[in-house]
Amino acid sequence: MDVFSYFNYWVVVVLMMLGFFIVIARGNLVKKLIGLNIFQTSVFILYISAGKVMGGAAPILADGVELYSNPLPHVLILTAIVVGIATTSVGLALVVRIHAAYGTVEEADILEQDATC
Amino acid sequence: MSTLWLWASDACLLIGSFLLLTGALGFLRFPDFYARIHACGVTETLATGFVLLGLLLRSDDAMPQVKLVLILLFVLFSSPTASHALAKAAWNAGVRPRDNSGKRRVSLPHTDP
Amino acid sequence: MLCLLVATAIALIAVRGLLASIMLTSVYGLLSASFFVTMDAVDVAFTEAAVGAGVSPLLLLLTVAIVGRREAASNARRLVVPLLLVTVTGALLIIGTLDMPSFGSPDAPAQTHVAPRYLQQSGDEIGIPNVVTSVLASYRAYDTLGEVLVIFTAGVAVLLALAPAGQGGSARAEPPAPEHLAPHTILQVVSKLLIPFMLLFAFYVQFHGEYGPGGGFQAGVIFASGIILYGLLYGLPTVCRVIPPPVVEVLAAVGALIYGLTGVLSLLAGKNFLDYSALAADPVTGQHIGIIAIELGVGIAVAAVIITIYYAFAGRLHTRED
Amino acid sequence: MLSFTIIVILLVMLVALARAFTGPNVFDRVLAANLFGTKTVLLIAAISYLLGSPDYLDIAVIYALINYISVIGVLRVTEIRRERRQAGAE
Repeated sequence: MDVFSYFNYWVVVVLMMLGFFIVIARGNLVKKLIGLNIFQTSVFILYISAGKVMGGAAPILADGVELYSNPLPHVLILTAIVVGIATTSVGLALVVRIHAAYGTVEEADILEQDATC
Repeated sequence: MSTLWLWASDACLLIGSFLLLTGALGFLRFPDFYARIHACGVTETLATGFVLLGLLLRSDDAMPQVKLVLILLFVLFSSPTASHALAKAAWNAGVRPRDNSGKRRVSLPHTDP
Repeated sequence: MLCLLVATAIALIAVRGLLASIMLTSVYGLLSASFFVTMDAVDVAFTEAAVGAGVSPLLLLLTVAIVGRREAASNARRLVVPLLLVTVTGALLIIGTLDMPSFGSPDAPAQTHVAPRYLQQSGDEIGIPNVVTSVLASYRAYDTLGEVLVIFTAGVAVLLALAPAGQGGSARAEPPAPEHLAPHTILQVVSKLLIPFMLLFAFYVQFHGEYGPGGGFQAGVIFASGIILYGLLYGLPTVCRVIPPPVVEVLAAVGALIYGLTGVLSLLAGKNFLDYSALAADPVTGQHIGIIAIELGVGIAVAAVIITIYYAFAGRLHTRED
Repeated sequence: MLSFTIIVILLVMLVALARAFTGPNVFDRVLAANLFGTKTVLLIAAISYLLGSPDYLDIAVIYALINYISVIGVLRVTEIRRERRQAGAE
């Protein structure tokens, strides 16, 4: 067993944790959404890494090619990317509304305003 | 594909790589923003051209060649445009070039409306 | 490549200020697209390219233009607990990865279940070279229908959230007042040259999706990017005149409907929902017709939803200006 | 030669990333992101030749076409902010 066989998974874990850290440690709501994006991308990378076959070609059938990478993760992630941007924009829309209502997008300020009224 | 084409392609890729490196060096070392934009913008178009030309000489299929030519055209259009837009944005935001001493701000004819 | 990705993510944590974060996010998107290319995932890289290069940074930019780019300094004491939490979770996950099959091995469970069937039989059953498209549009068509509906719902949600209050929700019925636009002659001319190519390329991607990388999702995003670029340079009122918001909203629904109706048609023809073999006498031809129809539906829906989202954000930006 | 070019491109990307991280003002970061975009076009084109599958060129075409949208977005944002500043000054 060599180290490189797990390298991709470890990168996924590190990225996931970095995104997670941004989400829980940063107060700015837009920044939180960016962290969420990183988290999401790490999941994409996990799926695509799992689908890769060493020496395989892209899953587009061609003559004379025997080994292909797994097309199933590609399908799942392809739609997930577009769904991801759609859901992110919902989040951003909510941030805009929060800004309109509270005048700030910092979590601490919002909680403070909630506590006072 | 003959060896001659491969040689030519290698030469183009080498020149392109060299230009890329000079551009990166300028981007890293130049003192102010407008100089850096210059380093990027000027070398970038030429380097892109050479690298794409090098790749072009490598292929013997028609479809990739057409696509490479398209890429080259689009980059030649969009890259200077992006530099222009960026310089304009920086000017709008009040970033001003410096003179040689690196301190005093140059007084340029003010083009703001 | 992956190390660069990690470096970008770390930079994202360290950097303060939202505009800088957005730029790093776009770098991150570019890097992950390159990574997908090296992993043979052409279609995924394609989607990431279309989304990450244009739409995603742009929506973030519009939001930041509305809410301001300042970011408060985070309290150092508050960082300890998250750091601890993240480290523990990360360590547990890394222990978990040790049980994973080693990277790229052809006999991992993921590679031996249904994938070989897709790869070996889709050529005969569906008859198109791009396996990703045939899995997306035919074998797993239910799944994709769900995704399209999620995107549609997201568009509706953005409209609900961003429609100005007190106007009954259809604020975009009246186009916003003409805004002052600084003259961008160079940008406008170059973009006028490039936008037709973008739209043309979107159609190429749409209809070439069975043979090469591409399909409705990517095409929709590229088409929307072209329209958004037009809107950025010529102003929201102009682009609203070209493609009125109500039309886009209807089109989003029409796209989802085309998808669903294709399924109903195959139901009426006596096969299962979304089983396109029923659409023509020859099953393979039926599959072709079905896939083209639903890819069209997906393309229309995605493009319309993204344009709608852009309209909503940009409209919000301009109503705040006065 | 092809792999040499790829290594050079990755190196340039690293430089751009360093600039995007340290860059004294926002526009340096935008410039770095833009440089990154052009380099990605080249990288993907070169990789497609290294792996011998011309399908990947489509992705490079996309980037060449729409990468500069975000820069124009930045331009518009700065303009809007300047307009607001002027409106506030009056």
